[in-house]
Amino acid sequence: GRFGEFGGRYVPESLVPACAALEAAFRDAWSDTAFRERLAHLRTTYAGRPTALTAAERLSAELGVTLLLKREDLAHTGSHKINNVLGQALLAQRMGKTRLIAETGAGQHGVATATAAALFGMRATVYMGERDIARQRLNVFRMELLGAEVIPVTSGSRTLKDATNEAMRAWVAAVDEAHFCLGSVGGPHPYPWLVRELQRVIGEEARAQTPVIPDVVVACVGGGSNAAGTFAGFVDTPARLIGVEAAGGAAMTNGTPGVVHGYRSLVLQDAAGQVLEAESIAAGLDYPGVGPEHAHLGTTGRAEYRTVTDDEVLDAVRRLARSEGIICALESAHAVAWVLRAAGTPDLPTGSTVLLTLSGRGDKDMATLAGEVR
Amino acid sequence: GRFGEFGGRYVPESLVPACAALEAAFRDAWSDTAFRERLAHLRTTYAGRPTALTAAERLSAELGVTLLLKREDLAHTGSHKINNVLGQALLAQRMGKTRLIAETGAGQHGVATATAAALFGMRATVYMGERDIARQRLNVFRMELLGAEVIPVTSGSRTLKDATNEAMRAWVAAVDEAHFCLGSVGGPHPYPWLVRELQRVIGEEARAQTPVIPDVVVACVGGGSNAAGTFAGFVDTPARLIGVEAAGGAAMTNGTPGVVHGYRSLVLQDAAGQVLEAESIAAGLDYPGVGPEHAHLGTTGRAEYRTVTDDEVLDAVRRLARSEGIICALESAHAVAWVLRAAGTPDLPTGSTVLLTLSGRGDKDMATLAGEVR
Amino acid sequence: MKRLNPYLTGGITPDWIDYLLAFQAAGADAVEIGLPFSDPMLDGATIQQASDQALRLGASVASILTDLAAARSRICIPLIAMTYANLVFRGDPFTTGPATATGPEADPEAGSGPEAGRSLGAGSGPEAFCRRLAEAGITGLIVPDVPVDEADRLEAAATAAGIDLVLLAAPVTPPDRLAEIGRRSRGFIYAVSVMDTTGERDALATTAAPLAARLKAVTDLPVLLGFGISTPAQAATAARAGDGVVIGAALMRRVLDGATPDDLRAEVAAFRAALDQVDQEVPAATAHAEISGHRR
Amino acid sequence: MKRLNPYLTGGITPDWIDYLLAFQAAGADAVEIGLPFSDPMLDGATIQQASDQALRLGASVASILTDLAAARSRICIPLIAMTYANLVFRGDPFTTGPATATGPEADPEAGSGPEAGRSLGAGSGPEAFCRRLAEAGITGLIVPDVPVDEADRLEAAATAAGIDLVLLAAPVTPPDRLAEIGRRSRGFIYAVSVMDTTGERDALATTAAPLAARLKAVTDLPVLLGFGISTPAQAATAARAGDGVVIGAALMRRVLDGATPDDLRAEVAAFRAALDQVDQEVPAATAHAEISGHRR
Repeated sequence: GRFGEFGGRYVPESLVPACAALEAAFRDAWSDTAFRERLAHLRTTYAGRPTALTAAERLSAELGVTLLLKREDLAHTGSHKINNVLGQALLAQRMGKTRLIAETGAGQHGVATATAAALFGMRATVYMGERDIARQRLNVFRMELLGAEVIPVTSGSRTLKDATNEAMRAWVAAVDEAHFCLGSVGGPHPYPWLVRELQRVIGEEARAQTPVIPDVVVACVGGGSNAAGTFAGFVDTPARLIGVEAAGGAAMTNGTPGVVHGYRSLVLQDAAGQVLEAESIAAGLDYPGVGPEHAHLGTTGRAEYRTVTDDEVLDAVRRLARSEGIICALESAHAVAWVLRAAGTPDLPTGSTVLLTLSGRGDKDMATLAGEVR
Repeated sequence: GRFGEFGGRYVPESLVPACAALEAAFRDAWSDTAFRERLAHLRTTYAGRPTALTAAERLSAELGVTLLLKREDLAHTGSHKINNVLGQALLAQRMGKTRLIAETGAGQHGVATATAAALFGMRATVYMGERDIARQRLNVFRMELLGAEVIPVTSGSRTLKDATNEAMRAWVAAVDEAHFCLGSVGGPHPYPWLVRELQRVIGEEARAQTPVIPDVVVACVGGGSNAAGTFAGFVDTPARLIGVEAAGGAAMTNGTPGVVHGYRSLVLQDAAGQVLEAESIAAGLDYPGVGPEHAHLGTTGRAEYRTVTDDEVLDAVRRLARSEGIICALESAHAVAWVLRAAGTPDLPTGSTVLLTLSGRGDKDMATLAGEVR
Repeated sequence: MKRLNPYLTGGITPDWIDYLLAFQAAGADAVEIGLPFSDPMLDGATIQQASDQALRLGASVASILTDLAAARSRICIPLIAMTYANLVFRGDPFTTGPATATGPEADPEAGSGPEAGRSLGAGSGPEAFCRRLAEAGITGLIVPDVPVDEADRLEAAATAAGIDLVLLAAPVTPPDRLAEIGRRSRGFIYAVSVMDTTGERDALATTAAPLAARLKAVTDLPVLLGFGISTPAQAATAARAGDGVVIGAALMRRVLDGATPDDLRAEVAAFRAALDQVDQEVPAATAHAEISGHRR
Repeated sequence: MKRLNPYLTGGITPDWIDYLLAFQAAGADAVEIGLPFSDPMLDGATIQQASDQALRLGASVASILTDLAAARSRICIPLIAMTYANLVFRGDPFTTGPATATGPEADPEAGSGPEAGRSLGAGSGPEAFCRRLAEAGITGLIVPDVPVDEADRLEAAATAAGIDLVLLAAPVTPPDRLAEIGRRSRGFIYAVSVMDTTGERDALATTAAPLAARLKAVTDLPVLLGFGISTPAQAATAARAGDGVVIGAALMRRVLDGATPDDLRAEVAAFRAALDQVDQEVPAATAHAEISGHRR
């Protein structure tokens, strides 16, 4: 829960016991072989793990680097989010909870939560900003088809930030029966640790799949869960770790220390301490905070963070599609965009081997892309 | 190419040499270890194979049968179609072709073809009926993003039947540089055999993944490629093989012998021999013919064919989503619908073990479902 | 003499027989009668549209043969049917499997019992089809999606009925196959002059003359060029390479656009004149003798 | 005597100080001043709306403290600030990592050099925050998202500045933790009477009285109940269980609806009357002595 000076548990007293119970339950479960085997079984037989590692041969040749893609887009529901929710739903079931509450931005975490709830026969309530609902209708319908209740959030920026506030408020009122199934590596302790542990399967699989330790490991960062999971597999290697943020939502690059959603980290805020609205074409990255572990990795220098613009992201989606036949999510395309820009520069010298986590597939973004790309 | 009295190569003389060359090339490639290894490598590192086998535990408990799902929905591009196109694109490359021509119904084969073309740096032209374009806009945009040219077909029923005619016409005019990347187990010899061989990976994986030989093996049938690939893994076992057709497009059930699209099989046609338009909520099953091997398996009694209605299919999509957290394609839901109806009846007695191939995911169908389910 | 075979979609208009008579009056050597099929794989947009229009107007093999039989006394040139395999093999007996009905519609072509769907019995299959053509006065048959490899049974049925089964050859057809086509075709050989579907083109395909020359080298049958021959000038060029031409889309487009039988007579006459002009260029010694049975 | 602490969002209207004076006139024992935050995790729709309105009108910690300082001579009851951790810890020095600017906006609260973003230096962090509160005449502080585990530094800063850091307890708070809260809270204990956010309710939560009783058993500090106390009758019920009430959403809803300071004075007076009524029910012996510093 604490990563250097970041993290913590800045929640109302009403939630403290639930956070403490969750922490205890996860500690217990995580050291229980039966729990881990059950999770591993679900990952293999249900979620489609291990996901493939794809050598992007044509793009590599064009760029002069060896680009390896960790294919979370192939996981069930279309993104890495399923790794986290399967673990949390198993944990919730173990804790006797009958309901999952979640926030969602792009809708991928909401779909994953609705999926896990259906699988375990639990009720799911997903908070989603009105603005995100409008741009991610496909995912809203998927959630509803899976039996989840999607609650539009009309406050504030009407995106992930306010959906998270609403989900936490809802949790306060339902803490007995509901587990708050948080989607990223933010939130109060134990979430940043718990979610990182559940996502480390990305990095661990990738490390086992790569013949050599890559020179650079890169992933997009909104809250930062796919990056945290990826980095976890390589933090003890000499690989450079690069997180790529949306220029309009770059807490690592433009944030200052602050406390939101229960944790202390770097936060986009104005001079008076009011949290700013992020602005990115990728709904999943429209978030003014960032997981506290990233703040720690960034301030200690172990990981580096870069930003790319919406235009670079759109170009990256198209280029990856045309070169490799893979349509990735707008979120994931941030990592691709950085590789496209940096390859051949001192930031990513020719000849480097790059492991890139493709966090999700782009089906959900077709409506957005249809308006933007051509 | 010949399955009992079905199959053959009923094509214009202009296409005979191309079909013959394709047959020779595939015979050669299929016995070439290097080719098969390259394909296996692509399947593993690119397409996400082997796909998972998921025990549908909640639905099994409700139905009183053991239902195992072969998860082609987890394959790259979202359906089993990728198995076929990766093989055909490799073959086309081996034959020195620089272009792929394809027909598509629901768009899944078109997306798969566009994907393989991007991966191999080939040009792709996809023919798609105007009516299918309207109901599968997501896939149209995916194809275009992948760099394929999507050509609307305005003749006849404006669905898969006429798209196939147009693709074959286009092939006549471009036979030197283009490979006709046919999507199902129809078409002139060698296609029904070639596509079945490329899809048999479904059945072979499933057989290796199931602890015992299932009592029943079931898959949806339009042209019938996912069923053919699945059946191929079990045809030499005592398992009953069940193909499920759309009530409005049931060539096995309501067809008479005929010749369309280069092959002889059972065909929906009127008394005067004019081919009828199929009518199903699933664009991928809106096809009046069926692969000749199915006609053979059906007339010899080795496989049985059933039909389900659009309403049963919509219910099946919802029920699978809510019970197992899996949103399958409308096509695949035909197989699920039959299991829902038959479980506990003499057709599928309580206690049976059923292997069901879930041929694709339902993201492409959300617009259709949003209008129909709730 | 260079042959002119104009093509006419049977039933394209209610008075379609008048177009046939106009073609005859304009000097056609024979007329190809298209029996419209819902899925004409080798036809471009114009012939597809012509077929669709005929089907919408209720045309069927039966109705077209009935119309032809009725007009028989006025027709003195050979007629050649052109259609697709499904109509030729329709009702081909099917020996195994469950019986299924196609529905109770009363159609002169279908048996009406419950067994009608899977097997139409003695009145069905290529044998019956060829017999019916012959009864309607048709002497030739072209089925573009029955290549020589699939032709055995149809060939026997046609021979038995006294119908010439005309085979097609394409620019890509290899030599051994071309020889076989030359050997097995009857009446003439249809040289598909371009690697494309039927339809008008700006210029005669460069593949036309070489294909004709290759065919002339392996057979003594007349070689008629078709596909994409759109103008009298193109027809003349094609005819120099072979023994005549088939004109299809260029004529059907005019019919679809509303041209009258008289208009079409003028059109066909222009093609006739162009071919006659070619005849005058050619020394009499190289012209082929007329094939018996094809002009009566 | 039962305490009445009405809540007022600082800056909710340009004349917000008039509401504060009205609350005082109506007999409030103290007023909680909400320092509006963009992401008020524990607030329901009404207080969120009040905060958003204040922020839209340009309210900030600085502007609110300035307003209070200007009105100081007219205020004779204790003021307690209520806000969220981000505003309390804002500009908390940050020792490692790259420097980043938050932009050149001239804001009275921010340093203006390029180093302003990551560290606001001596004028920032909880120490400076508490000092500034004290300078504006505020004597208490409630920060709902700083539970006791995260409170060490803030506690020290508050003590140093002479500010009472009021801790909150919830129905789910376990006994050992309740005891710690009782021990470490200053001024009073804020009993969160319901497992929910702030906001009006039809009835006092059933969790309110048991929590108050548990708190009374572990501390001698006054126990004030808040959250969902919407009517004078509910306030009276709550006050019977504890030592007083905090009234927030019920008042702010009226302000948002356009009620005047006079209207609010009447509203608060009704709560005062209800509490006074309860006082008369209670034997004098059980009433707590007034806590020094909370009424001046």
